[in-house]
Amino acid sequence: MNPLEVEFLGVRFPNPVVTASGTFNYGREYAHLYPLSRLGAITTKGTSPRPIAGAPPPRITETPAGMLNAIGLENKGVEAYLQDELPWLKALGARVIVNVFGERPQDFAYVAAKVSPYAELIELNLSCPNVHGGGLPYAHDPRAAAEVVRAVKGATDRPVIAKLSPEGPTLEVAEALEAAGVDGFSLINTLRGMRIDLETGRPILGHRTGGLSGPAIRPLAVRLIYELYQNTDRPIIGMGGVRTVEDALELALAGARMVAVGTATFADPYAPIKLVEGLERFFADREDTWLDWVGGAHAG
Amino acid sequence: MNPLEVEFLGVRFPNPVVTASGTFNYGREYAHLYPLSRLGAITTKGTSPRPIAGAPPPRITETPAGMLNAIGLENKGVEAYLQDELPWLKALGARVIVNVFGERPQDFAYVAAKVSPYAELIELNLSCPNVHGGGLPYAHDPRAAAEVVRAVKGATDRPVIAKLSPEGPTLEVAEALEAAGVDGFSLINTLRGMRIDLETGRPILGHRTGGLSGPAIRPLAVRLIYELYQNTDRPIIGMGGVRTVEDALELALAGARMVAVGTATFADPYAPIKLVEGLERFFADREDTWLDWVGGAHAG
Amino acid sequence: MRPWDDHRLVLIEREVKGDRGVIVFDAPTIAPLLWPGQFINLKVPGLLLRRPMAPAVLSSRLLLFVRGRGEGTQHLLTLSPGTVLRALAPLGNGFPLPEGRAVLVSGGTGAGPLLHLARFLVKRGHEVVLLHGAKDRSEAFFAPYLRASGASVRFFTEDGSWGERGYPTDALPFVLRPGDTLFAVGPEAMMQKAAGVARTMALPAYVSLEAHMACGVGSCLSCAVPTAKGQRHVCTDGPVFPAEEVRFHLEPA
Amino acid sequence: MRPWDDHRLVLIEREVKGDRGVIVFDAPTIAPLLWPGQFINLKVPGLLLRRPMAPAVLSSRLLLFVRGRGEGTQHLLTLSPGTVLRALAPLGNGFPLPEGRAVLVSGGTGAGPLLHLARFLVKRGHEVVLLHGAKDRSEAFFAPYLRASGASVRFFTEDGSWGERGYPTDALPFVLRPGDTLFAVGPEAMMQKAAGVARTMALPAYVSLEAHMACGVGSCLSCAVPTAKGQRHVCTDGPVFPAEEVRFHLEPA
Ligand SMILES: Cc1cc2nc3c(=O)[nH]c(=O)nc-3n(C[C@H](O)[C@H](O)[C@H](O)COP(=O)(O)OP(=O)(O)OC[C@H]3O[C@@H](n4cnc5c(N)ncnc54)[C@H](O)[C@@H]3O)c2cc1C
Ligand SMILES: Cc1cc2nc3c(=O)[nH]c(=O)nc-3n(C[C@H](O)[C@H](O)[C@H](O)COP(=O)(O)OP(=O)(O)OC[C@H]3O[C@@H](n4cnc5c(N)ncnc54)[C@H](O)[C@@H]3O)c2cc1C
Ligand SMILES: Cc1cc2nc3c(=O)[nH]c(=O)nc-3n(C[C@H](O)[C@H](O)[C@H](O)COP(=O)(O)O)c2cc1C
Ligand SMILES: Cc1cc2nc3c(=O)[nH]c(=O)nc-3n(C[C@H](O)[C@H](O)[C@H](O)COP(=O)(O)O)c2cc1C
Ligand code: FES
Ligand code: FES
Repeated sequence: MNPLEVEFLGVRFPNPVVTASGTFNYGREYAHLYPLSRLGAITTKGTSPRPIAGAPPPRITETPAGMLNAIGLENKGVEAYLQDELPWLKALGARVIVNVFGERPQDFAYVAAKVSPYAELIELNLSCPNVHGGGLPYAHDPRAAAEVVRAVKGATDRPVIAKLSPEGPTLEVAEALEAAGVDGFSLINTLRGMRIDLETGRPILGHRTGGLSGPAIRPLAVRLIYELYQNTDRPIIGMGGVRTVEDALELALAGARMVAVGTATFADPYAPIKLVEGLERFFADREDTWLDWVGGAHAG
Repeated sequence: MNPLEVEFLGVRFPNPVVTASGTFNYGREYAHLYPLSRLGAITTKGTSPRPIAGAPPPRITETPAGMLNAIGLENKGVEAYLQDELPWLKALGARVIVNVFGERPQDFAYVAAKVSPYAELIELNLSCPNVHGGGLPYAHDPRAAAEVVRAVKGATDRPVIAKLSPEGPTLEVAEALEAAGVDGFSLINTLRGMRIDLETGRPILGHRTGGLSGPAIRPLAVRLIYELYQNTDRPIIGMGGVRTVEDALELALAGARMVAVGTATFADPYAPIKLVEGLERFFADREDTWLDWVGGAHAG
Repeated sequence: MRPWDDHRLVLIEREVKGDRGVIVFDAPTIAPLLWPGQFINLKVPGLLLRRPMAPAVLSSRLLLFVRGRGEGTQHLLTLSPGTVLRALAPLGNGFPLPEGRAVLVSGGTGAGPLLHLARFLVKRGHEVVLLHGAKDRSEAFFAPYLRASGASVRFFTEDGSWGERGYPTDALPFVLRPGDTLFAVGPEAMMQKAAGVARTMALPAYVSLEAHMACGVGSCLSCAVPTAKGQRHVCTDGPVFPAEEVRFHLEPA
Repeated sequence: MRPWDDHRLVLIEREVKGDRGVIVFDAPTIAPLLWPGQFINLKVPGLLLRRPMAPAVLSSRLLLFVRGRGEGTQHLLTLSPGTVLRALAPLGNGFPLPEGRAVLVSGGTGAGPLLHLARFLVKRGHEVVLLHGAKDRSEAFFAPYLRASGASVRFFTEDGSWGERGYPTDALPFVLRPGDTLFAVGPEAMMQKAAGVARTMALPAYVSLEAHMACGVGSCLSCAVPTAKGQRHVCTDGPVFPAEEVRFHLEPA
């Protein structure tokens, strides 16, 4: 028996390690380093109906134990994605979680429908701005977010997970999404931060603010996963500053059934595969399995 | 002319460096290291009407570039504070910002009235739970927070600043507090996080969650100060991971008129005075002053 | 006594076996100030918070027994000779002096403060017995340091692989006699057991508590422990407490 | 050509003057792979993100000109010989080979990739002219490394304290002749000026752009720059671009 195997919403994954959306693009850059099928799954770069050019440079900057990014959702749009990437990824034997977003609920639904034949799971990025909700992210508005879920659920038969933001009323949004029929959750997305350049006196990022990720936010991820786990019985993909076996197990104890590696991949492109191998070594001489750890901090 | 001098709500401070509440107690522990009057001001440990024993141990743990604390608002109550600490601090020539909190608005008002003769400013800690609002912190409820401000404004003639949380609807709360007559703001308080011990499988902190502080949260502080500065003309005390001259100037550019040193004092008890001296050296051979930097990132 | 300050130390020797280590610092400004049982709050490079440590004093040097637990202590064990560190010292209350003979029971890195006490008392003409317990022979390399204290030293291991088989607390009833004072520093279970033996013999007993600390000097209130006399703060009210005041079962493991 | 991988480097020499430095690494697995103008993404200990650097190659070694700007580069300048680092390499496109003579204009640490190119071309029998500009004599210690390239080298400083007074771009109209190819790496203003001179003489010109990078390999999309041909990513489409495609005025300072 494989102690790392995970069943997640009816899909079997050989291990719980996935890449975090936006930190692995569509996988192509790393395919020569290790077989992408060795990872639990690849979560691809957030994809929208049409190509988006993204934010002005600079787009990233380092912070204490973290980084800020304002990529501005750059992506080449679902058509190019379907043509260039998805069939290739499938042919490699990789399992794919497709991260989708749009301006309106029907945009999410449009992308979800298109990619469904290739996607193990559909992940909704609710941190993108809701253009009809005054530009505030969907993640700040339980009702608007629920509309997205309803639209997507009507457009695909793949399981749909919603990616939650640590900003806004996270648990309230989760509750509304459950009512709207969401199948699972992933969290956390980044928190908006800023760095100011002392020489120019101006924000460093072209977009001024950017999303904070990396080890700095891990304690927030653990807390939010822990709280969400107490409030739902839908499965959770956890993320936020994960690199080591210890980090992954900490998120599992909090309640994450799978874990994503994001920023760590920039520091070390082998980070996701090293985590798989590390977990294999960890469980090799143990009686218990990964799933025994999931939610363990709540037991008793 | 002293390039560090700051006028803040009618009070003159020799420099903009204050200690962050809860990281310097009432100052007594550090009085033998340097004259407390050399600091811009001492913000004292959050004080409530009656003594509070606080949370079960462990109360702190380190995180990447940060720490979690769950002290549980331990303090010896305003009577002991008035007797043992305030007159002593005043006699040393220190300027004192008194951080107050309570369960109900009238508790805040009670403490504020008592300490007013000794306080340069009254700082309201709105991150404490509102027992009549379901235990959610005041900082999550603009209306309840505004009630606190109204109660305190009616009980003291000292300037009143509200300490904002990065959780909850920060700017909405700030707006409601302005309408209620608050004189200024300080931010950011900590963000709730968690660490889980892999050996016990349980949250490390006795209180399970704790507040994240330190350099890890500085980008969040900069962003929130920047946003608040655009939305208010009341002065701001900024805090969150400040240690160096560069950190302080970054918060000033974002909009902080004064800056507080918190967690850094645990790493180095001389941190606040080193920041004062560092700023003195920085401005010694310059034409401009501290106040010229305040809000500089918004200019033009 | 000079109040605490931030002192400079230089790592001059290091012996590491597995997750245990003995580290010697040159610390001429701390050594004369540190009373047995007091501690230092040590800045480990790369970490935000300091780590409390209770070293022994050897003339102008500090000797630290370290167990690599988390990031801080593990990193400490990798530092090279020549590394310059900083430490707040002297902190905490320290041990009271006994009237007659002192019986010391140590487990793990509790050997540090008790080695300090043993040397201190032997120099002042006290008779000192030190019983050190460990799980296995992983701490056998502590032995020369403890023997050099001049105390009469016995070693115990659970598996008998070094010294006598068993727990030091098993031997304690046969060692303690009227007039003795007990000092125990180590795992809570060991200190509780040792204190229990002393209590049945109506002997004074002191233990040293651990707590997660941020400041180490009384300002952050992170090191609170419940005691029979109400809540106390380990960094200023302790780390040494009369055993009868300690609520062992309430302490975290 | 082998695709990029994560390689091991050992710092073997370091010369630092003020905020500039020359660092030599032993990097036998990178050196043979790195085409002039390509870069490496270097892991600096203690920092989360890697830092892009364009070194020169000296047989099995890499030579890096470094300017301490922020935390990463400043820390890099303090590392001791013997330090083991990791770098993703080889990354980016590199320079195209010129037909005839190559005229190189470098400013600051732009000297790194151009030294690499100069050595590469001289070895292949090209005539190479290298004009290096600096503000003052703070980079004078770069000179021996640049001279050893075999190119004909001239130095310029704004204040005349080292080499000729003025800017290399002022000399450029007198140096460039038909058939030459221009390569410029340095501050944007310098590259723009140099490219302008080449354009008026209808000569091909290439420049190397900088961008804040996270991955360095094309996955994070952080290094986007607008060009005449639409948005490009510096780490994979560049860092070398034909000068006429670059929108200099849009770049951050
Ligand atoms: C007065 C005093 C004297 C001490 N003297 C020594 C000594 O001489 N040698 C020595 O090796 N250790 C000593 N300790 C314990 C030492 O401070 C901790 O082991 C250390 O702080 C753990 O840091 P870390 O980064 O390695 O672990 P962390 O990553 O912070 O934690 C790792 C594990 O250690 C536990 N832990 C963390 N801090 C403490 C703490 N302060 N007390 C108890 N458990 C803790 C955590 O619960 C966790 O399980 C002393 C502690 C105190 C309070
Ligand atoms: C392809 C390429 C090759 C390079 N080759 C060299 C080299 O050989 N030697 C050398 O010293 N430097 C080189 N650089 C620049 C170097 O990467 C940056 O100076 C470095 O990343 C800054 O890191 P830091 O931590 O010191 O500064 P940070 O704290 O990250 O930033 C400090 C300052 O530098 C600016 N900055 C940060 N990153 C970059 C960047 N990537 N490009 C431009 N400005 C930046 C910021 O705006 C800020 O003002 C190269 C950059 C690229 C893209
Ligand atoms: C450069 C970058 C780009 C990202 N792009 C996306 C995205 O397109 N869609 C999305 O849902 N999350 C995106 N994220 C968020 C990550 O998927 C992840 O939730 C977050 O970074 C926390 O994990 P980490 O700390 O391991 O990076 C991005 C993060 C980074 C750093
Ligand atoms: C141990 C500790 C105790 C604190 N106690 C209080 C408090 O009593 N009242 C309050 O308003 N803020 C309290 N804070 C928050 C700080 O004042 C400050 O807002 C926060 O720590 C961010 O600043 P820093 O990153 O510099 O520490 C406390 C913080 C810490 C670390
Ligand atoms: S450690 Fe800060 S009060 Fe004891
Ligand atoms: S640096 Fe990541 S895509 Fe260029």
